[in-house]
Amino acid sequence: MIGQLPALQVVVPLLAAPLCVVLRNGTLAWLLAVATSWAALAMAVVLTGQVLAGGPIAYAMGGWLPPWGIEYTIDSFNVLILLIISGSAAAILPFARHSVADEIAPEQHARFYSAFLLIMTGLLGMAATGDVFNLFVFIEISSIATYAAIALGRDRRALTAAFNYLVLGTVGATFYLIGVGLLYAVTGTLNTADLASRIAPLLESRTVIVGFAFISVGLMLKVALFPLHQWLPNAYTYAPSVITTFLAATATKVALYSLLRVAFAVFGAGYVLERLPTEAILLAIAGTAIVVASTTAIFQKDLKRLLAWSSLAQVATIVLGVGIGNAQGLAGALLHMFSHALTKGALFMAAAVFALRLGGTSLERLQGAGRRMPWTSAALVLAGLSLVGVPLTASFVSKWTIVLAALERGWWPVAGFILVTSLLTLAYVVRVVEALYFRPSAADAPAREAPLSMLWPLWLMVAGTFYFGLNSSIPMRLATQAAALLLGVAP
Amino acid sequence: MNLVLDIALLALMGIVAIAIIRLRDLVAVTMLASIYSLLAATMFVILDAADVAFTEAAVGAGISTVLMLAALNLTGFTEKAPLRSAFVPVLIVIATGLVLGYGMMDLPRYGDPSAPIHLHVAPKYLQDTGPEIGIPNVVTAVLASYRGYDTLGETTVIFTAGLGVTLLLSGRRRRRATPESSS
Amino acid sequence: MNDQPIARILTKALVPLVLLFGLYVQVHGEASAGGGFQAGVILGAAVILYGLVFGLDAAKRAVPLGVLYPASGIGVLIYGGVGIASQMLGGDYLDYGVLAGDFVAGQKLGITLVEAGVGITVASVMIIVFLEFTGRRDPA
Amino acid sequence: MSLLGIVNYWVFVALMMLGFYALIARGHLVKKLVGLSVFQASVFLFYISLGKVDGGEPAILVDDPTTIYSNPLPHVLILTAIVVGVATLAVGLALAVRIREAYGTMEEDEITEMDRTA
Amino acid sequence: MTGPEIWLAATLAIPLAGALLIALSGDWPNFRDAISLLSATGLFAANVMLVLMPDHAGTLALAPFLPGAPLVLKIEPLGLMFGLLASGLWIVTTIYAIGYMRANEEANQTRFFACFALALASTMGVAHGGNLITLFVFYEALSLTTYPLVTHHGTPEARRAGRVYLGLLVGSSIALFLFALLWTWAVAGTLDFKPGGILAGNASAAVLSVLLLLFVFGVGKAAVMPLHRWLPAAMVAPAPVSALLHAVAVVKAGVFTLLKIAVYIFGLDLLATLDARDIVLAATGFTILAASIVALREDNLKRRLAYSTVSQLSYIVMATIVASPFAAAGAGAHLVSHAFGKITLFFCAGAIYTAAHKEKVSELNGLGQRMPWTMGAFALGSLAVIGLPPTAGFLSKWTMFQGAIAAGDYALPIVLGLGTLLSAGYLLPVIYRAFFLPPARSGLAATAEAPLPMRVALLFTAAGCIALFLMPDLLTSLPLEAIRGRR
Repeated sequence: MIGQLPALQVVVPLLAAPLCVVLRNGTLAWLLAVATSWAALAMAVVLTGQVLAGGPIAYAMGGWLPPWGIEYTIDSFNVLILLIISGSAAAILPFARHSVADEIAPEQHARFYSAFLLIMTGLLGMAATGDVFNLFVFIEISSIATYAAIALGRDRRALTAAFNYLVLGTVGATFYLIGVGLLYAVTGTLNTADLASRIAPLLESRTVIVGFAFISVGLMLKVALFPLHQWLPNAYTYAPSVITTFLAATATKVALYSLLRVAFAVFGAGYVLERLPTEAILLAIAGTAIVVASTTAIFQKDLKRLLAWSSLAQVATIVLGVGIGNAQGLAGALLHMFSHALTKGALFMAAAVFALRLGGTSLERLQGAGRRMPWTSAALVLAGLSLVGVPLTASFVSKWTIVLAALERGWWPVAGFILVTSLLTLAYVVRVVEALYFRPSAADAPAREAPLSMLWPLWLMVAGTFYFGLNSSIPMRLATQAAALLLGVAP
Repeated sequence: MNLVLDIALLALMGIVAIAIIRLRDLVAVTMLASIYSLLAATMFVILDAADVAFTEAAVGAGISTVLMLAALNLTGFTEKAPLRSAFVPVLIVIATGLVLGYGMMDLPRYGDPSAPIHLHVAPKYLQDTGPEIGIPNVVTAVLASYRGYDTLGETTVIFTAGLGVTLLLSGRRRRRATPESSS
Repeated sequence: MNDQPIARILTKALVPLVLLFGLYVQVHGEASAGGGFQAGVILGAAVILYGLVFGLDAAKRAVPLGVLYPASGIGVLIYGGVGIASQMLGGDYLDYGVLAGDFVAGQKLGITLVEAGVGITVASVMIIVFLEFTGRRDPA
Repeated sequence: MSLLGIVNYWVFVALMMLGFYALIARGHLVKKLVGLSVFQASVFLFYISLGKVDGGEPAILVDDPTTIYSNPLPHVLILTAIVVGVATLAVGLALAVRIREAYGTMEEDEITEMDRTA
Repeated sequence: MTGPEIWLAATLAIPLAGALLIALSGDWPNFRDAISLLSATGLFAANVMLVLMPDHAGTLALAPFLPGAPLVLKIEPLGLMFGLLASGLWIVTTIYAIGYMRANEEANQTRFFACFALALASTMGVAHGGNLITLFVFYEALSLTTYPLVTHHGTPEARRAGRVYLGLLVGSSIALFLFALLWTWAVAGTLDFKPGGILAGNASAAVLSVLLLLFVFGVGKAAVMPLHRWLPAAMVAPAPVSALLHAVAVVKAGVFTLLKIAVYIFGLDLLATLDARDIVLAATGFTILAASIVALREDNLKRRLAYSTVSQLSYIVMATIVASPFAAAGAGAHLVSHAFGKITLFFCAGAIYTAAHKEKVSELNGLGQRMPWTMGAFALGSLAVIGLPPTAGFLSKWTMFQGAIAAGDYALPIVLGLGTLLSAGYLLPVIYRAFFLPPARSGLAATAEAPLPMRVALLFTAAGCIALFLMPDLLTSLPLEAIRGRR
């Protein structure tokens, strides 16, 4: 059965989703979802072990060999993404119960968990697939479920946020589809590896260049890379807390993964980094995005919105790592995906707890919560430190790697830029800390610590950021291998 | 060659699309959208894509129209005159169109039997569907078997849509919490 | 429309025909244009037509939402279940060849099953979506 | 003449862009969704036209070995894409209905204004 | 685990466990304060045990951290000196703090003592950090754990001060220190502390000069102008914080870091060849004089002491950068002697605030009669900071002075002389006012000495200033051992 894992990794949550609807009972659906996410995590861990021991695994869906059938390829790059997705889900689903009970109408619970599993399925499929059209299908599974899930937020602005995301997201997906069509037209294949070999002699073709451009823009809309980020802040702010947490930990990163996969695996590092002005474009975009998004975050009055803007800046940091264009930078970018998933997951979990206990996440409501909800507040602060990139946290390791990559290329201004801009992060984290601990709370403020079922996943995430800050060997190994794989050099 | 028919159909589609943009009576727009789908379906037939034509007609002209009318029934039938300047969208659209048009200049000629897509992958489906799958409709064979996994995804998408619509519309209408004053 | 006798009679005659046509498209998709998806749409359309003419309540009595919701999931489960079954029988996921003794027979069986799954999901989702939209009253 | 073989692709591009324009320039939510449908339908047209072979037949196998079939793969892809499109449309319309209930309007400008002053 | 490993681990484990217990024991103040005292004593004992380890040898690997850059603790003479100093004074400060916090009825005392313990744990990491990355990690931790202590009162003023504090310390350390550290790693391929340094032969003189500047200004805790603003800002904190952290642990962590970098990253021989030294000498010279002048004009007692600290820190940096073994040993010695002098002064300032509610120098007239013990200790502390016998300050300044002359450097002696005059100028008037001017009419009548724990503490450290004068070997033996590279 071990050999079947690549398919089961995606199919198990895919089938659990309709099962939730069939079960109808919210509690049963929740139990099923939790079990599914843990099973998915277990599978991802086993796959990681296999990949680390024996290299990439190929799996032919339906037994049809590529390029005729759809192929799954699991290697050190996407196993990292699979870990991120299933790990986040495994921590968030147990956590979700109280928050969902508070925010979602009871008769919708089973459907809500079904939608959650569908988002997860879509993301896992995007990560696992080795077929560019199949990627489109899974993008849409996760997207459509996401649109509906975002709209379930209590504020009416959740609806408009979801609608805007639907429009922009569909434009992105359609652009991607156009790009795939162009590539298909000149090669006749949809399999990533096959596409790579058949596209090699055609790289100067106008069709291929434009195809690459459309794929990139389409996926960048999903990544929410500046200036295509407009949908994200409202979507993260108004979506149900659990959905925000899961999306923030995974969604944009998986989209970025897809972009990197297509760019490097199909077009090749030489084409992307040398033939096209990719480095300059990425550095310019990412640099602007980091400054704009971090500065905007400083002035936000709501914790979730602040964190949403921060996500934009962090994703831009990942892109910056890619833009440095060497193996070290790419490895740093992948590590940062991993560490940021842990960090943002923890931060939005804490925000979800505050939403539950305080009825909202505006900084004003958070005032004085440090005393009344000490565990949640402490977790928020610790995860905030990881966001800044303080040593001993996972983000420090990833930022360190990215800065070293810049120095390796002799780009010390870029190195300095990354360091200086992390101070902007410090500025908004300090604002949150001040609200929690150093401002008086309202007289009638409710005072209850979160239930244990929410605290342990939250602290698990926090512990994760510190564990991987102290011992980064496993993610480091995966990221270094994956970077070598993408750049086409032997690890 | 169906050149004349092609040109006539495409010209009609263009006219319908422009009318969709310009008209503000949304019932008319819905009908035009439905006509656009029917014209597209006709094109699909000309292009030998019978299954696609069938589906486009059923979905585009049928289901979509019913859904839109149902939605409009709940929301009202006219659009307000646009207030905003259309300058930026026009710019984006023209730029996108030009880039896309540029990219299409290196495509194989329309109908060219020696185009790469007719020489790679697809021939295997045409040759082997008979012996391997044993059914005459190659589209079904590819859809359900060779790329059956895509179709599982497609079915999941449909399920997701049903789920999403139910999530959004089935609950009793609750009064939404007023927006938090602080945020 | 409830008081239009002609429409009612026509519909009464039409709905079974449409249903029949839908079933034909479902089972005959292997040989000609059409398949589970198209069949599902047609089946759904038949119910929608019925609902439009005889009223939503009648349609809901004929196919209650309580049945439709699980049905929409069961279609996916059938499709995915065929994949699991082929894994159980030693093949890769969705490898229909192992489902029956003979490879080609297995393929045919698999395709028939998954098309049935598609049809069930599509038909039930079409009806669900229609009922959800029309069941929502215009805001007072 | 290769240019003539390209022109019809350009026509598809023009159609796509008309739909794209309705999507991004128009303020009414339903109108946007109609634009989206037109945009996508035109992309489908482009895909299907790629699969056409001169003198081809639909890919339903017949016993005559000299038959030329059009390429079935784009058809399969587009069948999936059409389904995805209608799924998106359904969810989008449901959202539009809910927005209308919550805001009393479906004009993007008015909604933006209401959110800004909220 | 071997003996050294156990005691190295204890230096972190004791204060961390203390912090945890303190956080959990918030409802029982006596229990909480007992734990504070117990951890302080335990920590000092652990550091004493480290000094007793044969050959001062031993390492403890904490975590793999980054490939090639693990977190390591290591016994090393300079670290022993700093560790002993900080942990020893923690005992005294805890006694003092218990008195202070209770007498002033401060809120959030549990958070206060927990963060205090965390700050000490960080200080121990800085002291015993076995390579530069470990040192950096704990250096950052020290900034973060002391931030809640600075912002303790939660007033708008305290929040503003906290932002300045964190902004300057973390800002400089990330933008400059970390940058220099990464650069060092990039050129040297290691961050280990090695006698003789790791940079020699790995980088051009220009790069080394840039690195030196990045380090000197990046280590913001050394408070070389213009990065000194955080220190006066930190004075909004309660007095025990100012005393232990902003006269000893935090500021000394800065100069200690620079000392370690000079000795083990650059190596004194390489350092002596760098042109950028002149810029640092100029900046520190300027800091000494400018800060002294500001202190002269500052009426708020704690802020006056803070500016005095700014100027004294620059002596240490300057003596380090002179890069002669003897001057560097003097730098190490001054690190200790100034700690004793300045902590005494801050203890006194806190006692004055507690007993008389006075914060300004101009309000202290006649206080000597009311609080003779406190003001007597203040006088002794002042002598130590100015550098007059019979206090340890005299010895350490003298060592720096001689070391600089021996190295043929005359800038330091001149600045040292001027600075000494200025420091007399801002400290002696305080004593003069207290003992020789009549009290203002608005009564000191009800004023008595501060509570006993506070008095015990400040007398103890004042006595320390004299004791170290009588046992000069205690001041210089460990720094000399480090610089001569025994082992």
